[in-house]
Amino acid sequence: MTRMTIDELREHLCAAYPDLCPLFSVEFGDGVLLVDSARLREALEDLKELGFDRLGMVTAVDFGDEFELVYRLTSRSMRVGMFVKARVPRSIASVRSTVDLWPSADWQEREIFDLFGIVFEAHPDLRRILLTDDWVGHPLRKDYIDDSIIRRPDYL
Amino acid sequence: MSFVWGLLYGTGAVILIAGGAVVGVWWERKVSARIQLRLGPQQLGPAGSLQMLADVPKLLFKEDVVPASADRLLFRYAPLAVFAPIAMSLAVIPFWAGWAPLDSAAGVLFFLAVPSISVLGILFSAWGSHNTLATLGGVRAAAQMVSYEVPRALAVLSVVVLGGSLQPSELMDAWRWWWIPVTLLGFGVYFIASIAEMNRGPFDLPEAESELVAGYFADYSGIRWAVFMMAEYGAMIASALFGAALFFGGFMWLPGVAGLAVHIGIAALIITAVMWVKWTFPRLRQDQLMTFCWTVLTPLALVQLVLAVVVALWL
Amino acid sequence: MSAECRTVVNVGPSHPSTHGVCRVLVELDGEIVRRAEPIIGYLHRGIEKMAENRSYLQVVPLTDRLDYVGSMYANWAYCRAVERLAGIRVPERAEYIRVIVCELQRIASHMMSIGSTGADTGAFTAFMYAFNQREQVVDLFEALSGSRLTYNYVRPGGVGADLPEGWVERCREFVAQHPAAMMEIDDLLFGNVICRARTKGIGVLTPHDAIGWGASGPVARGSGVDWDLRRDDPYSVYPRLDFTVPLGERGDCYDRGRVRLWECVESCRIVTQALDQLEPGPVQAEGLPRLLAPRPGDAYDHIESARGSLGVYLVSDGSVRPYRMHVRSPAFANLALLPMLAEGHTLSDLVVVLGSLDPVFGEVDR
Amino acid sequence: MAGVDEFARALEDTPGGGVVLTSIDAISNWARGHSLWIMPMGTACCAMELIAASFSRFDFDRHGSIPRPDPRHTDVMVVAGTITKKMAPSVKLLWEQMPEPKWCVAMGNCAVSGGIFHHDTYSVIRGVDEFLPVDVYIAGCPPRPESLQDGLLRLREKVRSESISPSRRRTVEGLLPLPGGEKR
Amino acid sequence: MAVTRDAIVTPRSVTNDYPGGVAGFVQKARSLLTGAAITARAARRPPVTVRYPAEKLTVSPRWRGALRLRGLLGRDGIELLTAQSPAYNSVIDGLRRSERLPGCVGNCPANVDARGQSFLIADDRVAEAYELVRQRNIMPGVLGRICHHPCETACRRNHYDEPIAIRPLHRFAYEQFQEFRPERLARFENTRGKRVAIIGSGPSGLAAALDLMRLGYGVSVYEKDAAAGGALRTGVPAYRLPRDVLAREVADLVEMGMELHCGVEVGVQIPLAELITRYDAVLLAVGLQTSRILPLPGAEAEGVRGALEFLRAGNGTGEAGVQGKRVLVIGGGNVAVDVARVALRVGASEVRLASLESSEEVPAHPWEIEEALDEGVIMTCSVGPEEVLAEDGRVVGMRVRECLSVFDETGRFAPQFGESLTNIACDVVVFAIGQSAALDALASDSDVKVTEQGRLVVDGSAFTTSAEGVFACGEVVTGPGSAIGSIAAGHEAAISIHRHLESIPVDASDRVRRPVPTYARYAEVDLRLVEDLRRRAVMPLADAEERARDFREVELGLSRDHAMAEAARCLRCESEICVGCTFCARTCPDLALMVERDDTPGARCLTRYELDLTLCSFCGLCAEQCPTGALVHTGQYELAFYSREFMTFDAAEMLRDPGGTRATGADASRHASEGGAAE
Repeated sequence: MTRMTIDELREHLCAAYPDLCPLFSVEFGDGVLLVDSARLREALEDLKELGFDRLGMVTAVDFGDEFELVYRLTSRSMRVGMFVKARVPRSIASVRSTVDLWPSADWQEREIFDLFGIVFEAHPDLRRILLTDDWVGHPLRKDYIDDSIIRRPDYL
Repeated sequence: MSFVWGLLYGTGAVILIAGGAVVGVWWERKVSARIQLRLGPQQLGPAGSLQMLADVPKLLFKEDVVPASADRLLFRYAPLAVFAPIAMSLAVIPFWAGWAPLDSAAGVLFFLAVPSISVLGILFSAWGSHNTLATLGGVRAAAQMVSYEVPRALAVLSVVVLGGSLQPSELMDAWRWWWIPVTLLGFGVYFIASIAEMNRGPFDLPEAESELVAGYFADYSGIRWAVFMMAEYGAMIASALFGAALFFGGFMWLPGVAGLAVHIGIAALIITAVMWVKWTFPRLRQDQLMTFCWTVLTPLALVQLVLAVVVALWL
Repeated sequence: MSAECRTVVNVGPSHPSTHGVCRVLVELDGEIVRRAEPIIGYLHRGIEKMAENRSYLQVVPLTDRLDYVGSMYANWAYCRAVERLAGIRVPERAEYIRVIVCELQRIASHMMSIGSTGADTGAFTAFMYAFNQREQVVDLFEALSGSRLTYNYVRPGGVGADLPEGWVERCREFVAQHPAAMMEIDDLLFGNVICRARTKGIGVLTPHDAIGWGASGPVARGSGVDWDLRRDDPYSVYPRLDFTVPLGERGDCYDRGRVRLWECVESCRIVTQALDQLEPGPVQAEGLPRLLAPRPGDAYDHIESARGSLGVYLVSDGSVRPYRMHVRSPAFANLALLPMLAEGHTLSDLVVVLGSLDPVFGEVDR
Repeated sequence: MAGVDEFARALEDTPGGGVVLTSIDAISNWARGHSLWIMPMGTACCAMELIAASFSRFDFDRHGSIPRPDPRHTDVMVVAGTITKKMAPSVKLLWEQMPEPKWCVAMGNCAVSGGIFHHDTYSVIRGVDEFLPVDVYIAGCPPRPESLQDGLLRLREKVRSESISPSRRRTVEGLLPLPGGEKR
Repeated sequence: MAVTRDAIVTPRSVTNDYPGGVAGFVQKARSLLTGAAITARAARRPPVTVRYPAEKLTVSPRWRGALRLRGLLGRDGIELLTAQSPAYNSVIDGLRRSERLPGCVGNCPANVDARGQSFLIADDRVAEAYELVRQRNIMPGVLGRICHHPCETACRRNHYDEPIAIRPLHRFAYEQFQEFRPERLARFENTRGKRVAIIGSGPSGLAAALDLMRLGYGVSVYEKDAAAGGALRTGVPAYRLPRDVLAREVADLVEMGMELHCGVEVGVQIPLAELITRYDAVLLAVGLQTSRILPLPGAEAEGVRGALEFLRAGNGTGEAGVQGKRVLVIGGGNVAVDVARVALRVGASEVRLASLESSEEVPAHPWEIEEALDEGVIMTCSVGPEEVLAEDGRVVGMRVRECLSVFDETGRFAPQFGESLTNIACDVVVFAIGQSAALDALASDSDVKVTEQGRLVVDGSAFTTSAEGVFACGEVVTGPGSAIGSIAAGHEAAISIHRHLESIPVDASDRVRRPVPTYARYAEVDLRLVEDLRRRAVMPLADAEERARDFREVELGLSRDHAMAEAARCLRCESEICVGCTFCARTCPDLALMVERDDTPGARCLTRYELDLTLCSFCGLCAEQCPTGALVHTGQYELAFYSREFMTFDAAEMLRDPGGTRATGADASRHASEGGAAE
């Protein structure tokens, strides 16, 4: 199958799941589906159904009060990739795991748990992965403080 | 008297093995270097030939580490237990017409049996180190050495059948040049089995660098480790000398000292071939190693034996 | 045998065959691996955190240290994300140079991987031969960028410097002799009966698992997953170049290794074509500010690195530093397969399987 | 090292033993200097150059240095690469497994001071000398293989000041002769 | 291995198995032999090993080894470009060839050494700076006010924050020079005994005059107006260039030996032919005198005027007859802006600029437009004049047509007009759309040929006209341009005259027009991040409301402190002397560099330059962006040290050429001082 354009993807998505359609936007040439964290799981299931068979990347961004979870999905059959984004509040940073949909989420979710402290419910083995088990804090949070960090001064 | 002889002989064997190991290690480093498009040791002496003169004293002055959790007795004496049988096996190698240091009537048997005792030493060291990887290495070594005894013995047996004697000197007297084509297959088996016996690549599983780091001698340092290395090279030298004598006639080609030189020359060629093989081929896996021994090597040795028997009878 | 009787062996974190600092906790039943759990993070240097306090240009040297066997890839992936974010158009010559260096980098990186297949199985000489080829590429890169390993060559908006004089000829010389050298290594290693015995049927990865676990690059292609970003999500000038994507059938270590080997041959073809099509011109986008400050937003871009699809996700808040950088590392995804692949094989096979996944821990741990 | 130390002490106590000790020192230092076997503690980028240093092109073996993966058989630990907080205990353990006398070479700026990872990061140890006694520091990111070889040749100079007797060891600083003065 | 390249074709599937049975066994056995053969063959090949350290690999010239400084502020001086006129070009060419030409110098038509000026001013040697600049820019006081400063466009500092205020520094130098003036003006004698007549005292004529005087010729300048200055006097408004400044600069030239004949119109009072016979050479530097007026319907109505005439009237008398009237200026160039601003000053009630180009494309300098807008000029962009609306022969307005685009894709002038028409009400229309020369009277009695379009026939590179011994330069040759461009042309013409008079043959390279170097286009710098002390000195301006009423000077000049600080900002590009600009330290991702400097005038020096080798990641970004080229990588890679303390290189260490590859750290020097005692 030839490479699908963003517009074709939008049409395809809208035809299959009309409720997801208004959430779809295009940013820097990539399709983005911005969903509510409550509906995240549902949307991901739908997209898997649609043919997005690879979960290339899961990561999170710290936006102060909220964390944004970013899922990068790729479809081999449609030859197209897209993002799914959802924001979770910092106070209850928890979201349903996607390991059962795509096993590749396993380590990546562990990494997010490790570095951001976002809890993935129903993850089979949610432990720290990169840091030592006794590490305190989640370094990629913007408010992470560690005495051992020597800040590089602002010097441009 | 025999005690004095034994002492003399023992000293001689140690010196021979030590010297052989020194030369052997240098030679191996050179051979591997050339195969790998390198230069190898270069700084000390011509072509780096004195490199070992630096390595050995260094190991000598190295701290002798005994791990806290080790079985001290086994750990300390295991290198000797590995080394001694190898040194002993040198005794029966015929260097001169009608002469071997220990020209026993069961000399060939002695040569086949005694080095195998070093398996015990290896097991001692593996167990004594109290280290999982070392233990794995030791167990591998035991299995491997015991198994490869069989084809090796069978291969040697074909020469014994032809010569009709187990005494090395007599065997050498009986040796004729046409044995070479007859026992060529046997030599192949002997060669491969000997490599396995001395735990060298591609059969170096007990000390597999990429798997077990250093295997059974992983915890040895300094001179004790050097003894292990000497044992390895000693086994190589012994096997090569013995093989050169039995399968290629050794000193039989030329009279006197020249014969001895030929003998050593053939052995050196064999040793070089051993090194060549090591630096060319990948390592086998344990199960493949055993399968190879029992399904390929042993039948081949048996074929050789049958061939030798047929030839011997036909004569 | 019950779990209590199993031996637990700790392979690593400094072990000759872990290709860096990986620790594999292995539960052995005799020599059979019942469970292998990679413990990573021994090289977690916090590059993603560091990038948040460096300007966009200053991040480039950091990306060098991600995949240190193939620095050019991380450079490029990062630069592509920056370019996407800041809307920079890269001059054509720069794109060609990027393709050339990245294909050479693929050769260099695969040489490391193929060589270590040899080292893992005990054929050290093959490693040396492969490394000799790698050294030649490294020499080319040194002439180009002035560094042997951390090139800092691909920059946002182009490349660091134009090709030096005589470089194209040297490069042609290299790619002319490389395939034959590869065939020699093929004979020495993958043609060898022992090596075949050690790699065939070991660590079989099914296509289904490969996709589900997000495997990419030679690991996925070894399983017959026909997916190569250079062809399937074409970027840069790859659509103008003709190349084959070699595939495996069984998904075992042998196929993975040999896919790499043939990819090197294909890389030579690509480099030759790219050199033919190379035309003079600028190598840096014009009028690039010293401090990039892209508009707020996020961008992701990926390239096919030697290990698979290497993506960089950048978030900008409009300042001169990235707000967040995340590296989608193929080695990380591939390494996650290890427990599945190693199970049921012997300890000796474990190192071969690990080697065939070709992890680079700078990239895995970031 | 206990046995050797006792031997050395005994020699020192013996009249005339000092001369013997001096000559033994000369031999052992010469031997040690020319047989620096490497414990390749390669963690990151520098490990690649460490590998390259012992491979065909640069061939460490020419200097009598060979890499051995087993700490017990080695004399020099070459710390090549970033040491993270998670990794440091392992490095320390391996260092402790090495038999005396042993030396440590910090190869590359990560091992020297954290280098590029000195600032802003939470997980990197800023220099391996925080927990190991480093003898030779090699700057570079990564250093060339020759650079490492040069570092080991510098170390060889340093080893000359060793003694098997603890009382005779001296610390050397600032001894960095130029290559022209050396015999090869 | 005897494999040809064609034989190697990538299979679609890489999997291959041994055949079963005996064939497989044979193949297996053969594979072992093949392997052994490969290693055996390898053993016969020569090793690839480098016998380090006895032999060393040649590292690539780009090798990013340890860093080194070539020169240091306070220790090394920079090269001032001080050659005399004919030699000056070769100095510049030499620098250009070695890629060491600073952007400011290269981009200046006259190659004024702005770098040297900044160096001298920051060093409190202002008079020297003035004289350095005057070599090429004959009237720094004048150009320091009116120049369009291409130098600042090419200033490397654009890359980091804002360019150096080179033009204000010219002016500052001039103002400071006034103190030294009497004792520093030397008279040039006519040593060669040859005389040159120069017709026109505009910038090009005066530039040629000064150069020729320096070369030892006697120079007479003929000016048809009452005072010298040419377009500088008649065209440039007094609020930009006070007349006394111009007069003093001209007076300086007269004091240096220039003969000035004002009020003499050649061609009317003296025939050109007479000059040709009286002088050894004649230079026509008459400039452009008439404005172009579009032949639109109604263009002959009263109230339609040309820009030059308007400016001449406005500048000369302060009265242009537009008191209380609405003025519409057609054109978007600098002349149009000048007209508009003059019109305001002479009392126009409303001034409107109508340009063809859109507001982004207007050719006038943005700062000029900004000042004009401040003063109350109204801008109407993207309109093309269609028709002058007149009632009773008097202008009442202008009909303009919407202009869609001015340039086509290739950048040629090809305006595209839309449909919509607008009427702009006005009383006076001033066309500022171009100028042309008026040569008829001048050339009528000589051999100098003039084309039918009224242009001189001139050799563009040698500045010779069709008559022997008659040269031409300035805008009459090049067309409308800048003052500094005219000065550059004057210098070139002087060289040409000198050649002619001394019969120096012209070789081919001299005939080739000097290529205009291209400098990097700088993107807008994000000034949010720039500290105040790195910012460009702001030129104080007179209050917009106040200044718009009369011809007071708008720019008030830099104070001494500001000027010193500004000059100290100069990066001294390509001088290979580190000036402590700290950009290496700022670019370094690892903070391995520490740079501090002292800016005391007269004692500027670098107080600290440290390279912490332990932090350096050898990424090369610092040397790459070093503006001076002082910071360079060495091939040195053997950087082994016994102690971390020695790994920080101070300035002295950085200055030492390591020579070879062996690291000479602090250790080595210490070792040397101990005389190898440790051995």
